[in-house]
Amino acid sequence: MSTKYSTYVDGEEFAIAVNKDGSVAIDGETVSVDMLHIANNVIYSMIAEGRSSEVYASLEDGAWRILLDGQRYEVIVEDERTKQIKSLQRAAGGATGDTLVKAPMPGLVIKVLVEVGEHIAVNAPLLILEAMKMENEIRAPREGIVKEIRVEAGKTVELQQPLLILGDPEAEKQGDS
Amino acid sequence: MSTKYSTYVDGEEFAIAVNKDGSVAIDGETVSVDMLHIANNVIYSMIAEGRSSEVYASLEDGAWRILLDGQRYEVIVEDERTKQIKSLQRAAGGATGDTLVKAPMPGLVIKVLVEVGEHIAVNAPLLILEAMKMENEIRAPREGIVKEIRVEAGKTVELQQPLLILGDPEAEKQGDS
Amino acid sequence: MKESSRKILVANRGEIAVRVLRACQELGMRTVAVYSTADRNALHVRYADEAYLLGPPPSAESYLRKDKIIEIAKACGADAIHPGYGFLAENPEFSRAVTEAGLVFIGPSPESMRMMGNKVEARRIADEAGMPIIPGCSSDLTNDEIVAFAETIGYPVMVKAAAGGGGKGMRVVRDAESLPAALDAARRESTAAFGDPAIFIEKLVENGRHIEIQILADQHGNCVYLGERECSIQRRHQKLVEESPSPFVDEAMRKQMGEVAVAGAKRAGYVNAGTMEFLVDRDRNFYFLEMNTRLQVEHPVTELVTGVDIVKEQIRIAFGRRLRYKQEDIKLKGHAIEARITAEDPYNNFLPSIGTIASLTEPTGPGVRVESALYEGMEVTLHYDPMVAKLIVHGTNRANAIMRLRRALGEYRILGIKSNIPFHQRLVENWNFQAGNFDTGFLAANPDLMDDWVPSKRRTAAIAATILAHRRRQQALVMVGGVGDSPSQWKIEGRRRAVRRN
Amino acid sequence: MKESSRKILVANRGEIAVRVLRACQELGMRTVAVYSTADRNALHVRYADEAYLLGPPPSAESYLRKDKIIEIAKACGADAIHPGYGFLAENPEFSRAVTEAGLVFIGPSPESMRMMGNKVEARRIADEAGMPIIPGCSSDLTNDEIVAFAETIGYPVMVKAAAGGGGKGMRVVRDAESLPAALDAARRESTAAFGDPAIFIEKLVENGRHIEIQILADQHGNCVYLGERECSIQRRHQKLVEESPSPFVDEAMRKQMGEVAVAGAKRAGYVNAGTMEFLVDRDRNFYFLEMNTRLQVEHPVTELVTGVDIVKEQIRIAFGRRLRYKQEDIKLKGHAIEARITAEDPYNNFLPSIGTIASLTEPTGPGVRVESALYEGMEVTLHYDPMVAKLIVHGTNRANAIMRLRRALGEYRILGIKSNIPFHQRLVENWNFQAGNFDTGFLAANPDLMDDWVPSKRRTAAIAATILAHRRRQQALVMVGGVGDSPSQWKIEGRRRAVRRN
Repeated sequence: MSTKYSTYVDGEEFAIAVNKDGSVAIDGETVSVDMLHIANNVIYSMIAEGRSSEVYASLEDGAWRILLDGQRYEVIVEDERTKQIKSLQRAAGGATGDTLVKAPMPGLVIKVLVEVGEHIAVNAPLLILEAMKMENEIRAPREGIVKEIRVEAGKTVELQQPLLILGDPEAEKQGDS
Repeated sequence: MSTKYSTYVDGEEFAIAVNKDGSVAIDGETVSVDMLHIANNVIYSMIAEGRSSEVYASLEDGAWRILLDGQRYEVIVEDERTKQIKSLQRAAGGATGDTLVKAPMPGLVIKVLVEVGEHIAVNAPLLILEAMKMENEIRAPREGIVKEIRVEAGKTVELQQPLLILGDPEAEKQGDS
Repeated sequence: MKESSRKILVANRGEIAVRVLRACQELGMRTVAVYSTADRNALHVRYADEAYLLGPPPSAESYLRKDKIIEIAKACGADAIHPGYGFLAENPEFSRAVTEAGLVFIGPSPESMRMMGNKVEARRIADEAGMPIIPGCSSDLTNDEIVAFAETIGYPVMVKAAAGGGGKGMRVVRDAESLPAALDAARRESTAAFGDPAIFIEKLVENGRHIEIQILADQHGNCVYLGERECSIQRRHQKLVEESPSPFVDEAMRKQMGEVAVAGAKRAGYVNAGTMEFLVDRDRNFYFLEMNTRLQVEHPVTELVTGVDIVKEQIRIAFGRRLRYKQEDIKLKGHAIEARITAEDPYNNFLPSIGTIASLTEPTGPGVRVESALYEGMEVTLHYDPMVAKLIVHGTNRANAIMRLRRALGEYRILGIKSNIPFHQRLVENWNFQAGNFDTGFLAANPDLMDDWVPSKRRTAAIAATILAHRRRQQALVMVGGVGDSPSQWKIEGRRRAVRRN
Repeated sequence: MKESSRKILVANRGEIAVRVLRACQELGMRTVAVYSTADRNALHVRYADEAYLLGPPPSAESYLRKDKIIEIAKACGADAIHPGYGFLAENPEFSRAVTEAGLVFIGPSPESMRMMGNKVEARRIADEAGMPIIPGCSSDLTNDEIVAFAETIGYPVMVKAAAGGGGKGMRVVRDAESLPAALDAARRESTAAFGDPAIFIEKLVENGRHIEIQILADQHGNCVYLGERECSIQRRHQKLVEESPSPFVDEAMRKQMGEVAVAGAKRAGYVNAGTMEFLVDRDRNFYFLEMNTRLQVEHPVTELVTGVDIVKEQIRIAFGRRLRYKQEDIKLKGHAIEARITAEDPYNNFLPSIGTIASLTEPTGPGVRVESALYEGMEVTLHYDPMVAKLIVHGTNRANAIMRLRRALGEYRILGIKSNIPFHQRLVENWNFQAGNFDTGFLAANPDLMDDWVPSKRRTAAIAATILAHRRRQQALVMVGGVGDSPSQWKIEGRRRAVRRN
């Protein structure tokens, strides 16, 4: 018996089964894995088929932050049941396609560069936030439609304060149709 | 109001009062002290009358181990009540003058160099312990009379296993008289 | 007075304060730190022999409090003040006030600082000293006058703040339409950063390299140059990587640049450590840009190739000692590269990242030097500059240094904040960087260096995370409740959807 | 074959395994670690690209398993094996077996290793090559024969193990009465350490200095010396501090020693990195002691003053490349000192200390290099050598290097075990050490360096501990129960009583 997971690394999906003997099957290939905790709650050493990796791992907001050789990866691990529930929910519709853009740092909103209803591309500038005496552009994490803007120029914002909401362009189209 | 302590640093005694306002009186002199915890349960920063010190502190076996500029200090802090009880107990007699010498590492006892009843000086070699393929002399932490030997040549010992007991030479004399 | 009985106050914070404190300690001198309440636990406070509170976190109420710093220095019996870089390092009034208080200021005189610190006046002196300069205007023009001047030199132009450095206020403008807005923004930034709205414009030298010459001058008229630093890897006019020697400079050019730098310093009556910045075009013509009248962030690369401890020399010079080096003693050995480590997210437009350092492992071993303000448990806040550390490597040649930098970056582990280490890791793999083919437009021309990329270890990350998730699931009786109970369900959804579309 | 596609297996552990892995990584080579179960979490395992288990903790079942190491190397496709120092580094059968398995051994040939590895035979070769040697006997004598030989050379004599090094088995004997017991003890130690009871004696040169010459020789007949290392600061014949250059050696003596070292290496047909150890008497006469046919613990001091990366050169040489340096390229710049950091209690007769590393802060900044196997959470056990790290500093001259070492030692924080850092701190304050006045008898003549001392910060320690105890008392409702409930009441009593008597 094994437990099956769908694992998303920065978006890319892997089908992984963890076997009773501790080995792992990834996309069909079985890999022996020896994973030990080292220190500090976050540092692990993993040896998989002889390949040695120092892994820094922490679970934040439902996603695993993995640091390997100084590179950061965001990993979401879903088991079968969670996956099924989500897929059912998605079939039933719902605002799951919305993305809330939050302030990555406290600062002063200098200018808002978009309007509600605007269709913007990924990486498009959304607003300018001044912090550390520098003007920083906040960009779109994904393509989408600006559904709501919650701040205005001249206002200060706190860390993680919601700035605006990006809606799914396809969902919008469906809603319009 | 202040709380009074007798503090022994590697033997040397300091009379210290901690005042309500957080300042400290040491041997009569008042010192303003700002002490903050930094990290890791053991790291502190202390600024006393402008003098800044990074302090690593942990409480082990009733003694504070303090690391300052890489130097280690053993500090025993006694409050008034504890001190009184101990002094009463000492007046009533008791084996408080005995020192238990324990194995500082696991190893093999190669040779015992002293006999029961022997009066030995501080730093006198007590026995030879082999560990890490080297022969190590275990020396007397203080002057004293060998009261009891708990190991013999050829035996292996565990870390912290009692090796022998050193008695107080003066106490012995009193006992004899 | 015996040097070892001297006491030095360091009027700064962060890695540079620690750097200067170490130099003082190695000279046997006693040390004094000053700090804002945000820095009570900072390394420089714990490192110094004495530490005194300046005030609340904002710089204007702490590290820029000239009066309070001098008052503390006098009260604790300090002999001298080292200003580090930034804050009061290029403030002539501070230099003067320190001296008038009977203390030694470890830096240039207020006169030469004022002269060379103002970019416009410095251009005039450089011109007089025979250095080539780029056409530009003075800093007392109105916006309309600047727009008119721009027509006479032609576009593109560079907008600059007359005071200060660090890229603040700088902007490239390519047409007349954009100029007025850029001038406004630059004045805003310059006012916020330096309390001075004065700006000016210069003709933009495109695809130039930023190369600078380190000089040391004593009070007895001796002045040497310590070779050059290549600082062209910049983002928004902020240096990210510096090296020495420059892969673009040969022995003859080094000598030529070094000699005009020394000539300029002498003309300004300059004493102590300083840097002449040049813009070098593709044909190896070099133009004076500005002088930094202080220690530079990137001074360690020069130290590693010359063997000269610039901070110790600064202190010796300030106490009236003669330079220990003649020009012929200065030989560059090997190659050094510095990577500035900032609390910024390279995958998200270099936005500053804040948080508590949960775990820290700094690289070490052969040829690696770390200058850092980081420690486990440290709070990285928005009060000060996001540069939290510097990684500097030294190798027998440039290729060895790059491979060593690559190795050291792979060892660096900072948990709790996002850092720009992944950016540096991509940079060292870039063939043009490896070949030395770059100028100040390099990052703008290679935006992929700052994008998300597909690193090679996704599969490893997937296995590691899955095993940890599996263990957590085994431990917990009930794992996930209903959907939507996680605070970042939206984010997770967004990420997964982003994939599906690919 | 392109160097960057090569794969190297490092048959070692601890700081030296990490050192070698870093060199491979900087050469762009892939890396393989091997480990015992005690080292599953060790830095070298986590640092390498691949890692394979050798066996249980005892060296004989893990790091000395020649067969298993070669089997792993072949199975994973490694091209070469680097043995580090210790373990199999000076084992001619291993060198031979590696070569016979079709792999490259990064070290000398089995023939020259055997020749120079046996101290008695090495003395013969040195003698033939014209090097001065100390009178001594061969290693095939019985105890009685050795006693008789001792009469012919006179006391004091030095007892030595024919195999191996590191001070194991070495003893000074001052009279005929003590000799038999010393011979027995030396044979016991040598058997335990090297599996070989063969010992011999030499006339003791008293108050000698231990000075050694680093050489590098390629497969094409080129051989250079990289200056000397001063290694006289020893305790029980184990080096504690090494430096380069030696304060005792001038240019002429360096050249003379270097040239005989190269002559000896050439006579032995020696290839790769090696060290000729000499004993130098007060009149600057030097005598060949032995050759180490491997990388030395103290190689970094030579790297810092010459700029040569000895480990990278070892690898290049093993793959048949020519030496990149001619003798005239080798120039000593500045001064370097290494302090070996061991898990030993200097206040308690240097007894090994074990435990878990609770907190670790390594020194950094200008001129500081740390080679370390330590990490937070590490278990320091008795299975292997107590040397856990090395602190190496580089300064413009010896005085600067000492001040820098002093600064770096003050920054070093290891919690969870006792280390010999306080010993080093006392040493750098010692005037005779500072003046360069010492020989191998220095520590024996200055036992105060290893005693408890009265450091200057007792008062600070008292205040800190009292405040912490006070806070703990405030937090707890009931603090101390009756007397005697603390496990170490005896120790506490003993300590307090010790005071009262003063």
